[in-house]
Amino acid sequence: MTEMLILAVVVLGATFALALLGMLRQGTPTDRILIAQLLGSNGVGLLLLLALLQEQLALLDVALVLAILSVVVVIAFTRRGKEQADA
Amino acid sequence: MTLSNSLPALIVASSLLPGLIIFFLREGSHRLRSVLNMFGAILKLVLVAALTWGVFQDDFFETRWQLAPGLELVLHADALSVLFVNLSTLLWLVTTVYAIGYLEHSPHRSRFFGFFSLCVSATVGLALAGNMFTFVLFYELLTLSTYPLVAHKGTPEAVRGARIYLAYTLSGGLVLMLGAIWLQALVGPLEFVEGGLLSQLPDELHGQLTWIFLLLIIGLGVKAALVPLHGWLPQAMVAPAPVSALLHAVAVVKAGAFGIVRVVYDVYGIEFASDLGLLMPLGIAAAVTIVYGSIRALSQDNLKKRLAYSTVSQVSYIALGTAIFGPLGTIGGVAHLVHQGVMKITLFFAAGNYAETLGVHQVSEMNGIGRRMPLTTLAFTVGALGMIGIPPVAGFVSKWYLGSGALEAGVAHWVLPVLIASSALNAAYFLPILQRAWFRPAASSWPQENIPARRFETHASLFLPPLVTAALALLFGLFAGAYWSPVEWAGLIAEREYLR
Amino acid sequence: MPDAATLYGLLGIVLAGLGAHAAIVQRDSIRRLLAINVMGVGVFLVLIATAYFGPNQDPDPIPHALVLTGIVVAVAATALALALLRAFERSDDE
Amino acid sequence: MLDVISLLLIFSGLAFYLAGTIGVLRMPDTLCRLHAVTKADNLGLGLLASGVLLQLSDPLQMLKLLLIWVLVLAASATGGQLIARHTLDQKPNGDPPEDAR
Amino acid sequence: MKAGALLYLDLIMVILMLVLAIGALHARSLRHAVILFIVFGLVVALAWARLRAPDIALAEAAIGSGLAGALLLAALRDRRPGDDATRRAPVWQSVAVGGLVTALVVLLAWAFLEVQGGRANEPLANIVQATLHESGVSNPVTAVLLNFRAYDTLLELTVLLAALLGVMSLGPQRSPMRAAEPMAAGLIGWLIPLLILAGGYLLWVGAHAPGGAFQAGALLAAAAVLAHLGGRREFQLPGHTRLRLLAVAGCAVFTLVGVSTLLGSGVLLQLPSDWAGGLILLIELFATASIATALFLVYLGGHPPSWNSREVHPDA
Amino acid sequence: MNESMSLTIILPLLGALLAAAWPRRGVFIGITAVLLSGLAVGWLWFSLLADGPSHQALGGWDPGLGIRLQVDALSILMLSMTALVALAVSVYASHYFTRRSQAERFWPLWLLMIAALNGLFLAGDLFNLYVTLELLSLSAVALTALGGKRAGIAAALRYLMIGLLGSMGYLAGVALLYSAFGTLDMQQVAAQTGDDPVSQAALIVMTAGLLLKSALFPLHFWLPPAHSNAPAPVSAGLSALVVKAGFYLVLRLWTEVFPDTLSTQGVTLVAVLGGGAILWGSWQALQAERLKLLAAYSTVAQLGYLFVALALFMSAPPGVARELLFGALVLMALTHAFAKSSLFLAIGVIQHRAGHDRIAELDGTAQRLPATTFAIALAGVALIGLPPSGAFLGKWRLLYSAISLDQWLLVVVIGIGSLLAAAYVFRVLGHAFGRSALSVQAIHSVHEEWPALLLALTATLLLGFGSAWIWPFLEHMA
Repeated sequence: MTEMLILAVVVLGATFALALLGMLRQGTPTDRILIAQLLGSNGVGLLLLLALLQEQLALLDVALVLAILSVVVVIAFTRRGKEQADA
Repeated sequence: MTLSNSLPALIVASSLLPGLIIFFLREGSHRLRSVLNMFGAILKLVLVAALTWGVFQDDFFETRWQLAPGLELVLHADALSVLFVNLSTLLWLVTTVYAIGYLEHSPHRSRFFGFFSLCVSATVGLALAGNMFTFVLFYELLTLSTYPLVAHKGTPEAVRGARIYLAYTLSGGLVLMLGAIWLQALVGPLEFVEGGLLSQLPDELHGQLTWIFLLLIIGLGVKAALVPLHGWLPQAMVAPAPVSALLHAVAVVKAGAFGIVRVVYDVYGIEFASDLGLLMPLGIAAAVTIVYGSIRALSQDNLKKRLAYSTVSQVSYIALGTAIFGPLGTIGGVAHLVHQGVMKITLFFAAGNYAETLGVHQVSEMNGIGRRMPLTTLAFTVGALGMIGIPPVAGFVSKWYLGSGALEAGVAHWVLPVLIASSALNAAYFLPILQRAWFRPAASSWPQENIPARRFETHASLFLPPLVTAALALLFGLFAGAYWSPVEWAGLIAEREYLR
Repeated sequence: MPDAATLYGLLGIVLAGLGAHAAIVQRDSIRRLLAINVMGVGVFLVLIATAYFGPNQDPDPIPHALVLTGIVVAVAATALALALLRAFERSDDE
Repeated sequence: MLDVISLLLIFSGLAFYLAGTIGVLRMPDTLCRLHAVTKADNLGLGLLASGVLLQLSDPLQMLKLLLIWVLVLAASATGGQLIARHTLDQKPNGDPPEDAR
Repeated sequence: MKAGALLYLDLIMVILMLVLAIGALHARSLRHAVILFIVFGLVVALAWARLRAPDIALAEAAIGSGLAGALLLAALRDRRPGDDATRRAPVWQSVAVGGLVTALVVLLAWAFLEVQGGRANEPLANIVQATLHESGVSNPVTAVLLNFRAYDTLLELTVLLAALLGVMSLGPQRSPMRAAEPMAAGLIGWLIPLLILAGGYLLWVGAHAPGGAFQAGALLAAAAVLAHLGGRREFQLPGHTRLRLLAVAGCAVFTLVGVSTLLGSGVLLQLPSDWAGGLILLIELFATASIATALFLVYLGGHPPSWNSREVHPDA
Repeated sequence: MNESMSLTIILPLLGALLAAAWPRRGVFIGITAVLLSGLAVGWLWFSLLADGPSHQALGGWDPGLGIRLQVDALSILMLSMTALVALAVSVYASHYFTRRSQAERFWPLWLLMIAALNGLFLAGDLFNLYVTLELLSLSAVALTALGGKRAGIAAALRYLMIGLLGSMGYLAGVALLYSAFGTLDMQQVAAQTGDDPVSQAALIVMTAGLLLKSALFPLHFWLPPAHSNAPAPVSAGLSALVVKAGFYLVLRLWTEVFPDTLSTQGVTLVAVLGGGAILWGSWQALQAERLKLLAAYSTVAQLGYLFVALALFMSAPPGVARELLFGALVLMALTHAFAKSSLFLAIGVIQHRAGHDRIAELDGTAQRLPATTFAIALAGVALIGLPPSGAFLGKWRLLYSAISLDQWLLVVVIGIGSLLAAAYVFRVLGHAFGRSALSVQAIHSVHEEWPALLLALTATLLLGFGSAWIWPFLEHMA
């Protein structure tokens, strides 16, 4: 079980890295925010797995907060564009 | 708190406190300021008289105040300091009277008299300093308190002159301080002791001691206006006349000369200094300065400048006397400390009177001035004759002792020519002035006649001080043998220095 | 084979170095601020790495508390810096 | 047994994550990429979370897990919508030149 | 074996952080750099989780990455288009500084490796464990923060207050946002109560599990930021006295607790162990309010109209 | 007994909170809080004299787990310096700010700064020092920007960045120390440091960070703009007190935490940098066209003296001379605090009355503002190191040590520095004697002038003639 979980964590970590690679490659800022969001949900997944692996249920709270706040950042970013477009 | 441990401090405070109060007086409270000034000056005179009497009786006076471990403020009365304190106290009293009259209507008098009092406090502190640290402290304070006096007029020339003065004296102070600190690093806190203490040091330190001596003499030489460190003195002539008088006769220049005497006699000890071979270079520097100053004085048309170069020359007699190994030379040098003071202050008072009363600044404008201002010119004449060394004025006495000292020490072959040359040069630049003043016809009008001649040639507070100091110069010459005369005091000092 | 604490600790030191270098080299204020924050993360990593004793062992709570304090302080400073930057850019208009 | 189901769920979740990520890397334009991301978020995390859920015993924690999933679901849907709108808004002007590499 | 396999994850994270850090520090475009920095914060939060530091992971997610990210993005918005953000030191300087920093890094790394040989800090962790029952809380991090090293935390709140006062003195806030379009408004509408709920939960749970005033305050501040971003018309800050009281309340209650212990026992912040739990909760409660206020006001980038007392002389 | 230690921190903190909550009463709250914390320092004096150096574990937890405050001779002197300077500056500030909005912003931040300073001088915990340092620099930065001018804000921004960089360096060292020694308590750390790589690395980064914060040449570049663009009372606080905090910490770390770690090369480097600071700072001060810039560069130079003294102290062999140098170093730091705060306040008066602080246009100021000019003169005397200031005694000892240790180059540097200092001080005073009377407004209230004068008198007369007790005090209360 533990070994498989570790494998899962490593795979998810690799996915994360891959997504990030995409982010570094992509041109537009919108794409970057998009991938940032993907990374966020990726991170949430990682936290869940780590919570199991390290037997730290507190990491679920972290996942919760991360989930909420990644939305806040997305909104902050898009609102910026809105303001600029209006101005 | 007895008199024996408080009197030196009281003497310093007697001018310091009135000075500090004067700063805060309104410009208009002329009377109160004058009263405070005179009160301080007279009080100081009384205290100094008590001190002198005590020292004469071999009483012990010393104030100690620790500023930091190893750095003690020591005010100590010995024969040499009493001599200098007397000189400065006496001449301060006279100068105060003079300055009150001189500055009657000029602005910023509170500032002026405040710093004036501080300046005298610093000088007296310097005179009473019992160790090198205290000496340096008051040496720097003297610089600080004289700067505003030099800059007092506030004209661009005054500010510039003050800046040059400051540049020289602060650098000198720094060098002196370095020397003093180095010395302290070698031997610890060093008190002034008659005969000095350094001779007991091991031989391997002698090299360092020579360097320290050089530093100390350079530091002191700036104020004493030893060539080539004299550059500030002619520049500082922009100061008001009472300041010049004080600077040249009592405070600054004398402080340097006095310091040289202190260092040679009471730090190194004259014999040790002689052993180290330090006296000869000092003597040569003094001799060069004597001749150089006189030569420069010859070509000055500005009266005050001529007097300034004369000071350069005359003060070095003190250094010269110090550099001559032997009691007679010592007596000559030390006595000249006083003699030059009373004579030079007379000359500056007179010059100030000419400028203040008639607007006369140049020698070439002095034709016939003796008839317009006979009393002032009389005083001037006494001072000038004294400078040349004509008996019975005091200057003759000091020169006599210097000459005899040189003979005694076996250095007559170069000292005597210097003395003779200097006297000749003195005559060459003073006698023409006297001749103009007494024997040439006056010009039709004076450059700027400020004070019209009524009963007297000018205000009493202007012409009385030079008369008093001229009288002193005569008295010191005539009664050189009296027990109260500077020469006798100098003898007392010499006796102690050569006791061992 | 290095353990996690060493790895993250060394990473922290390298990050601190990178941040310090950029903080000195960059001239733009926001970039400097980013650099200083990266430097802070590096230092915090060193602290947390030393508190780590293994995946199933309780760590030392003291560095955790310190880093928590450090994070708040860093945010406060960042906020002040950004406000200063804003005021600076606005003052241009006056 | 529970462990096996749990691991199965987790790894299928991972597969979606991977697919979403590769999608982002390969898709030609922003809107398509957005689509891929939303897939990964919704399904990947959903499966993974349910896998994790099976390992928990405390109902409160389970609730929390559910909340996380719902949150990510809703947020990414809405956020994705915002981004899409934002992208369309910006299209006429093209991308700001400063971001061109 | 187990730890060895996890090392792959660690390696991935390390590389990610390095890449992201370098990207955030040297990306050509400033906005690019800021976004990379936010992602960097995310990875850092994961690293904290990986290193068994959930308190810090929470704080990093909420403050370090979340709020700092929002702040930076807002700052980017203030930027004028013409500002040149790519100016940097000449190459020789960069190389010289690089050399110096490298030397320092090598030195530090050497020292750090030296330390890893034999670490001495376990005893203190043990002391914390042994003393935990006297602290009034069961989460060791909270015990350290609010009891063992409460003085640090008091000062930390004060630092936040100082920053707040500084920001407030620099001018008025940014102009408020326009109302959000329905889509965003809907999202914001249900996120805000969730954030408040989560904040309350973290505050409560802090006594025995990771969480506490800072994380809770950050979430509340995030709620307010969201409301602001949504341009909510009904969103009104309290008047100046109340707002100021709110901002200083955390510090003030903390200080007052300190003063009363000082008067009682002669020792600052010596919490009686019977009361410690309650006092810590009290302090955290007010601290949360102040932190939330401070973080939000700071996000506004200047003082809101309700901050100032009525001026006699108008501000220049 | 030990309450007074906490009170010196808590009272200004409470004052700051009150002033933040009720800005309208700022002046009253501010002056009262400064006064009360000064009284707390006075109380601390009594307990120190009665019980000797002591420390207190805050929260009742043993140091290591908890945080320790400690008081000894050095810290009480620094606290007293802070209390006195803060009081004078506060009185001045209550008249300085003409716009109420500015005044309202000043007081809470000012009190926070004082709380931070007091906390810093009492701290016995390495991490707590980090927090206090940050509190200090954030409040100082906010105060710097208070004027609202573009230059002031730019300077504040730079100041903040530098401060953050410096404290990060410091924190890196703390992290390393904790990882190695498992404690943050200064005494416990001190018991374990040696010449091992950990101690050395920690010492280097911490010192580097603190040198940056205390603006040692060539890391001083941020100081002149910050100190010269802040409002006058703030400049006074920054130059007199805040830069001392960094110096104080370096002193503490070197002498107490890392006594066996410091290498000769490190000491030499700091001595060289200090020498550079003296020359460069003085030279720049001489070139400055504005009074405040002059004063700011003079601070750079004066910090150089302090660091040179520290380096000499570290390299002196144990013995009486070393102890004497330590006292001198403290005395120089104290003198500079009083002199520089006086100078900045006096400049503030001039700036208010003349409308500018350009040196070339100062003619006639002396006539209009005699007390202020006198304050500048006295402060200048202390900056040059002339009698009767405390700096004269300090410099004497400093030169004594330099000569005893055969550091002739330093002797020359100090000498040149003194002359340059004299040059820049008298450049100003020379103008003060100038004739042309400008339209200098008369003083409205004497309160504006006397704080500067009192501070200057403290720097000169009080510290010059009344500081002999410092040496035995430092020795017995260490």
